[in-house]
This record gives sequence, structure tokens and C-alpha cells, in this order.
Amino acid sequence: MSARFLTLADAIAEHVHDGACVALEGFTHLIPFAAGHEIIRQRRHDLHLVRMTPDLIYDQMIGMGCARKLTFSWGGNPGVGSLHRLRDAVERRWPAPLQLDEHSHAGMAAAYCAGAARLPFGVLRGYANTDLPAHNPAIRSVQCPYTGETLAAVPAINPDVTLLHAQSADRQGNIALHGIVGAAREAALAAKSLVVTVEELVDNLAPAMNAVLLPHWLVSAVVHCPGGAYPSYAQGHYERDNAFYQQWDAIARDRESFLIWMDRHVLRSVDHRDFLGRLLEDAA
Amino acid sequence: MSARFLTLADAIAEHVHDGACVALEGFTHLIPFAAGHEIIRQRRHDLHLVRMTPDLIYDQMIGMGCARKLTFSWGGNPGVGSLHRLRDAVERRWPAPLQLDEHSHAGMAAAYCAGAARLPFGVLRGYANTDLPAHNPAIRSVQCPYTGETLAAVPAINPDVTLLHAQSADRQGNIALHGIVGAAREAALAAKSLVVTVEELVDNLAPAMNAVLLPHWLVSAVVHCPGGAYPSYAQGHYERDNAFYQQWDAIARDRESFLIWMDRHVLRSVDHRDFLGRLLEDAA
Amino acid sequence: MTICTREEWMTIAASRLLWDGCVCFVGIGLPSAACNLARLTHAPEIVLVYESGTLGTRPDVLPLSIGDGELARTATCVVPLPEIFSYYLQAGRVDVGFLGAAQIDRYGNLNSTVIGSYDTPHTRLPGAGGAPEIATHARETFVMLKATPRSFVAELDFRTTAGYLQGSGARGRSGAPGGGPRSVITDFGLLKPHPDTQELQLAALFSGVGVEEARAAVGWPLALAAHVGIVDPPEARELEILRALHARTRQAHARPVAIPL
Amino acid sequence: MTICTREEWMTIAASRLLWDGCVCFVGIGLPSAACNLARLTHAPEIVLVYESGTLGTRPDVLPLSIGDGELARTATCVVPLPEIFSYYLQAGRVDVGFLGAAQIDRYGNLNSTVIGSYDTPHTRLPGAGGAPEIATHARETFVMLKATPRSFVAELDFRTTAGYLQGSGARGRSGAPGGGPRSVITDFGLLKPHPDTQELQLAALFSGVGVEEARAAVGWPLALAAHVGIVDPPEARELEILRALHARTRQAHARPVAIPL
Repeated sequence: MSARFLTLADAIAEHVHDGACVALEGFTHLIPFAAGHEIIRQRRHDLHLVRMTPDLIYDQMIGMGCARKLTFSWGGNPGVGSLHRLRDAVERRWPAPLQLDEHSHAGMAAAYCAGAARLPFGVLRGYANTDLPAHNPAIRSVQCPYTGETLAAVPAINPDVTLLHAQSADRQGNIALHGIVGAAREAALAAKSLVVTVEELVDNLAPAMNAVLLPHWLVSAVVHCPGGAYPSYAQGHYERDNAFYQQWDAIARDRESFLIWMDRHVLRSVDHRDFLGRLLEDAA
Repeated sequence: MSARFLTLADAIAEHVHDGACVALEGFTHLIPFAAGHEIIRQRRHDLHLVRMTPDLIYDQMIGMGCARKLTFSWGGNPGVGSLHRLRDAVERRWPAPLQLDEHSHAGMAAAYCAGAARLPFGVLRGYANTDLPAHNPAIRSVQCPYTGETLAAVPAINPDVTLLHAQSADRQGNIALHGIVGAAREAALAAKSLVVTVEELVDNLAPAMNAVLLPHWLVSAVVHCPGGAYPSYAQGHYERDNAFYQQWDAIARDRESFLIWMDRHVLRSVDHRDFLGRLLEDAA
Repeated sequence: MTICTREEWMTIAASRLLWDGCVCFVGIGLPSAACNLARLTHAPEIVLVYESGTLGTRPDVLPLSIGDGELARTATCVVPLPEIFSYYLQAGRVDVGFLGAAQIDRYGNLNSTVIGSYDTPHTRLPGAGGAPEIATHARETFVMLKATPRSFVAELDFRTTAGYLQGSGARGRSGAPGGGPRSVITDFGLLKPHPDTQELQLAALFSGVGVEEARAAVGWPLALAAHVGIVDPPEARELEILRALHARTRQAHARPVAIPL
Repeated sequence: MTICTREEWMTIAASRLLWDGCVCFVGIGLPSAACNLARLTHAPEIVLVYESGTLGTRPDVLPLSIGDGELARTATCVVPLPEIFSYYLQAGRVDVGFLGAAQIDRYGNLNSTVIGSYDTPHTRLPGAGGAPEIATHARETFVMLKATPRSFVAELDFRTTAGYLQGSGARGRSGAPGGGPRSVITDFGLLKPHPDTQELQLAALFSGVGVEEARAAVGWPLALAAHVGIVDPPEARELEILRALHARTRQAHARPVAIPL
């Protein structure tokens, strides 16, 4: 398998199917907003969404009815408060019920690592004396064959497709990330297919032998998509728009204002460039 | 804990004790030869040596009677052939019997990772249908709590002390490595104490946010020791002396020639600088 | 006495609990302000670890999120998140973990998951994040939250994070490696666990605050420690540095980010 | 026909088995020469993975060790060794694993651990290294070793690495994810497993070599495949590129390394 260069619309059409298990990763940094918007535009539904920190893009996807299940470990608007669409789905089943597969960060990280290593489960000293295992039957235990100690186990996460945003790709489709990487690499390696939007295409990646890199033969599709992480950020390219995160609280608090915003900015925009243009218009 | 800057002699005297479990890591690259020689000079014995690929430095330590046990996964002279001193210890118990705790690379890597994470065991799909588990009771199995599949388990490796060689340290004792890192970082993080010899001390490490780095608060002692990996190599500083590796075959094949070489080059040298000087004399 | 808000006082009180060189697992909000204040005052060599993977970070302004670019730019290094939880936190490399929550009970157990029942929640909260394992593995934890009878409760709706469980040694018997919540910093003073029962007791009051205010804010009958201390008011220098930090932060966050088009 | 050594012929025969774009887990020695020859001839986009953590490496000269600096310098990237074994090999990302050994049996099982008994060995060999898991997880493996009745044996002294076990589907029944040894490249030709029994059979001979030479070199009664093919002699271009690679390598390794004093 070698990386193919596609438009975002083609990459989503080809790799994200209704009912699939889909992870958009990136921990605060490099969140694939553009890819998430295209999934909404293509009206995907019944998705099993996976992400440590759902963030605004999952709030949007859940609010637009894309999801039936959410695997996560922290679902808020970082530094601001609630994800209102996520809450509405959980508290009032709007626009649809949302099944929760809830973890801690440590548990979910172990589950991604197990997935990347194609082991069926991950092991950690976690979830001890908490109510989480009682509400999530996927959290089990395993006994150490040396000490007899009981440790927590989590089932491996192996998404049908992982979508990432990264700073750059070369002409072969090798992908380079830098800055905060979260569990992006593990989520990528754990997936059956991998779609990456990038800020820029370069002839040759900067030499950095121990850099975080995804070799082209692990990459299903590469999409050139500048600004693809906005309002999250891409270290070296643009900063996190903290003000947008704060504004989102008001937009998403109310079903109607949410739907109006999504209609104007996501559904009616033809692509991510158009989406960004509409935000620029708002700001003008 | 914060890093202290010591001479190599003091660092070994303080951190490597008779009977201890000691790992000198570095996969082909950055092998801590100077540290191993100082252990020989200080006549440490009854050590449990741990290293994926024993290499020449363990051949020397075993031949000089430092070791009682060896945890390893491949014990040869890379690209050349046997480690004759290791073979002599195993085949003819000279100079002392050597207990083997033998693994595969994948198993030992999993054991280091478990050690670094302070889990009691590591899991892998390994050792399947081989005779290794029959000869190493430390290789056990664990059952997946989801699929019922039986997987291999290895006990965590947590050395009393890990010794590494690295390219550079800053004034705080932060350690930077680049190039082939093997399981050096996992061995370092798994250890109770960590001693690092470095090619150079710098005021500030080059900024590289995702570089391989050991923060100073994990480092027990830093030793400035240029050439400390020779005849292994330090990427960016000097190359592997493949010719020396080839010459070692003849030196180590015979007990007497081995002892003469060790006496002249290691025991009679006062430090690593003196050791290198003696090799230069030989070459002149 | 310098005039300040209770939030400033909490932040300053928390920062004083930290020591130079301590390795601190930092959460967003008040803990992040307290840790950075400590770094800018008496603990210049404090090692700040954020769960986003930034080790030894020295931000000039406070991050809004746990993974702002400022944290990466000023870090000694940035590692993948799974390593933070396995090789650093679980490995016992963290001295102090800072936690917040929506609810705390008298044994320092925390809820940040749900108000009401899990399946039919009254209020769905963000969830666990790093908290359960921070609480398990950090040598000690500090909890920061403002006190009301709705947050300091007799019974949690959901136990997201273990403190001292049912007290009287239950945590120790459970085998938890870390020491548990050693201080709860709230907006009237500090609570600390009783040495035997581990029930949180009033250990210190902000100077000028009375016991009755504390009791009114806590949803269980609050016991007093053998000695109830006084938390000195902020010094002028502490307050100045904290306010400058907040001013820089406000300024930085108000700076409009250009839409990358 | 170009005159060449049997070792050259083996290397060239092995290189021809590789295809462009294939992800190849490379061992030192003959496999490394074969893989790099393939890269320099018909498979420019072959992805070479060395267990030292170098991914997509394109060395100008052959490494002596598995971790020479040349491999790191010319790699797409270098990752920690545990990742190579867990995230790449065990994850099923490797198409072809190349193995050598001291002994092979008729079902492609390998010994690289010991001659004689494990506890009182006649000859202690280097041991397993990456082989057991390469053999388990690579989609297929190629084994390269010169044939003598002491290396191609009726019974192994120690099974370091599983091939087809006892044959007749035993490997498949054991649940091994990879396909096992699909070709054994030796100095008279190729052996391949029988489709049903998986016993290694003579599948091809170097042109000019007779069946009797093959039979004499193998320590079990060597069966012939339904069709025994011919391995064409090296082409001039193949030989030229291989010899230039070896010449560059000899020259590089002969260059004295300055003692870093």
C-alpha cells in the first residue's frame, strides 16, 4: 500500500462509510476539523466515533446526527466548559441517542497502543476504586502471571479509519508531525486505513531522523488542506483560536443557533477553503 | 532527584554495586564502552547483566568475571561471528558459570517497556512454537480477557542501574540522543538509577521539541566522557570502528590473548582517555 | 493586608504548597495558575508536566487548553501522550498531581462524570480525563475547588476518582501506590485528612475567615483539625506576579488569531 | 554465462524474489545484500526495515552491523526498537522477513541458538534476536543459508524459530498470522514447501547444477517439486551492480576510523 493524493471530498467518500468506527485524533493540537466537516457535509451517519477528547468537531458531528456511539475519555470544551451538543445527546437523546464507551485518558491511551501493536488488549494500573468499570463492561481485568496482581485491561481500539491533520507530507506521502502529538500516531497505526490532511506538500521533509513521522506505506490517502486544523492549531503554521472556542459555547448551547451556524458554515460551504472564507466574512 | 555531574570513576563507585542488576544499553549505536571498562577496572562482580545484544563490552565484562547472570536476546559480534568470551563462559564455565535468561528481541523489548511503565509484565504475540519457553521459565503466558487468546508474557525488566552513552547533556543534566536509540530510553526509564556518559556538555540543547530526550530529573549522574562509545559510535561525532570489531574476534578467541589485552588496555589504563591513548599507541 | 479575590488567594495558597524541583502534573485552570505562580516565585526549578505530553514546560502566559502551542514551545521536550501516562505517571515519576472536580466527599473522593444517574443524567460532566490515574499514582494530590454544599457533598453521584475511599486506611489497603489527597485548597482555606480516619478536616482558614463560613460551605459536618492554622494573605509580590501573569494571559488570548486562509 | 561465485548467485536469486514497494524486514549479511541489490535494480521503491529501528533506509554501502550509522543517515526515519517489533512487525506491516540460521529442517524450522544440548552446549550460537517473531508475523519469510548436511538437518538441536512445524497444516492450525518460509535460497538453488505437506522440496536449481549435488548437501531425503525450475545465471548488470556495492562496502569498511581522542 502506498499513499494516494486525493481531494478531501474523495478521501472521505472512499474511506469513511456509514456505520464505521472512525477516529479523528490530535490532542488539542492538529485536530482534523476540515475532515470532520466533510464527514458532516457527506451526511455520514451511525458512526462509532473514537477520540480521547471529543472537542468542538465531535460536538458538531454529534449535533448533526453523525454518531451512534462515542468512545472517549474527556468530553468538554477545554478551558471553557461543556460540549453542549454532546450533553444534549446524552441527557436528552437529541438528535439521537448516543451510546457511551467511557474511559480515562490512561485507559484509552493503553487501548490505542494495544491497537497499534495489534494486541487484543492493553494493560494498566488504572480505574482502581472508581465507578467507571461498573458502567463500562469493556473495562475488565487481567492477572499478572508473575505476581498474581490484578491489573486493569482495556480492549484494543482498531478504528476502521483514522483521520489526522499534520504539518507536512512529501511527494511520496510520508507524513511529518511536530509539537503536541497526543495519541495521534498510535491511533494512526491502529487503524485499518489512514487519511491525513496536511498544511503543506513539500518536495523533501526536513531531515530529522528521530522525528515523528508516518511512513507513506502506512498512509491510505493524503489530502492537501491548508488550515485544516482551524480553530485548533498547527504548530509553526497558525495558533489555536481560543476566542473561537469561547464563542462556540454560545453557538452550541441552543439547538437552533447550532443548526443555523452549521447550515451556513459547514453544509453550505463547498469545502474547507469556503468554510474559512465564511468565517472571514463573519469577522469582517 | 536532579542530575549530578560526576567523574566516571565516582559515578560507577556510587551507582554500580556488586551483585546488582545492571543494563548497559544502546543498540549497536551509543554503546557505553567507557562505563563498562570502568566497571571492570573497579572489579565489580556477581552482576546480573542485562542487554539485548551483549556485544564486545559484555564479552569483556563476562571474560573478566564481572557477571553471574545474563539477560539477553542476541549474543554475537555483529557481522563478524561469535563472542568468544561469552561462549567460553556458557560452554566451559570460564572464568565462572553464567546463568542465561534468554529471550527474543521482541520479548526483551516488551520487558523493557513494561519496566519503564512499572507494569509487572509485558505482553506480546511471541515465542510461539519455539523451544525458548521450555528453557526459560520466565517466559509465561496470559489470557486475553476479551478473546480468550493465549499470549506470551515476559516479566518486566527493572535494572538497579542503567548506563547509557549519549551525544549531549545540558547544564541541568537533560540528556539528548539522536540516531539509532534501540531500547535505550525504555531501559533508562525502567531503572532505579540512571548514569549517562555524554560526548559533550552544552549550555543549551538544540531545540527539537519531539527529540529523544531524558529529562534531568530522571538522571542520577552525568559524566562528560568524549569517545565513551568507541569502538561503537556516536552519530554526528565518530563512526563505528568496524575494523576493531573484526580484530576483536582474534583477541578474544584465546583466553591468554584476551587477558593480556584487557590488562594492558583496560586494567592498566586510568580512565577512558588513557584507554583511547593506548589504542592510538597500538595503531602507531 | 492586600485586597484580593478569593480565587487569587486560593491560587496563592496552592502555589505555596509546592516546592522547588517538585515534579508536578498540572491541570488547566486554577492548578495551572498556581503551578506557574510557584515557578515565577519560590520554585523556579519546578518541573511542570501537562498531560498533552509537554515536559518541563515554562509558559509565559497561561494556556487556555491543556495543549496550547505555548506549552510545546517552552517545554524541555514533548512526548506522545501514552508515554506521559505510562512512563511518567504510572511509573511513579510525579510528586504532585493537581485535581479539580464537580463534587468532593469527606474522604476526598471526586466526581467529574455526572450529576444524577449515569444512564439518565441530570447533568453530564466532561468525565475522567487523567484524574483517576493521577490520583492513583502521584505521590500526593492537591484538590482545588470552590466550596458550596453542592460541590462538597455527603455523597457523590459518581466516583470518578478515588481519594481515601471509606477512610480509616481503606486507600492503603487497596494497594494504591500514591498517597492520596493531602490538601484540598478551597476558597476559605485548606482541608487536610485526619491522620487516622482520613476524613477531611478544616486545617487552615484564610486570615479573617471564620469557621462558620467554612461549615456553611461544606455539605457534611466539617470537623476541625487538632490545630486550625491561618493562611497568610497574599504578599504584595505574590499578587503582583500573579496579576501580571493573568494580564499577560488575557492580552495574549485577546489577540485575534488570523483565520488561516 | 557470466562467471560468478555461488554466494553472488544466491544473493541475486534472492533479490529477484522481491518486488517493488514490498516492505522487507532485513537481516545482516546475505539478506542485506540481496535487499539492497533489489533496490538498486528492479525494486527502487522497496521499503527496507532493519530491526535497529531504521525505516525506509537506502544505504550507499552495506552495513557491517544491523545498526551502522549509514542506516540511520539514509532512513526515512528512525524509531525506537520496541516500536519496530510491536507497531510494525507484530502489527502485520511487514511483507517479507529474511532469516538465516545455523540449522534448518525439512519443514523450514530454524535453529540459531545452540548445537548440542541447551544446558551443556557443544557450540553456543548467538541466539534468537528478532527471528522468532519475524517468522511469526511477516506475511512470508525467505531463508538464506548455504547447504551442507550439518546445516540442512533431519532434526534440529533447538527450535529457535518456527517454520511449518511438523508440516501438513500444523503451522496454520497453530494460529501463526504470517505465511511461513515460502522460499529457502541456498547455494545450489531454491527449496519451496510442498503445497499440502509443507515439506521443503527442490523447486529450482542454478543452471548447470545437478540434482545429485543438491541431494548430497541436504541432510534429509530431498524430494523434488512437481516442476523443478532453473535459476537463470546472473545477468551482467545484476553482477555489476552487486560487485560495485560490495566494492564500495569494502572500501568504506577499510577506511580507518580515527580513534576519538
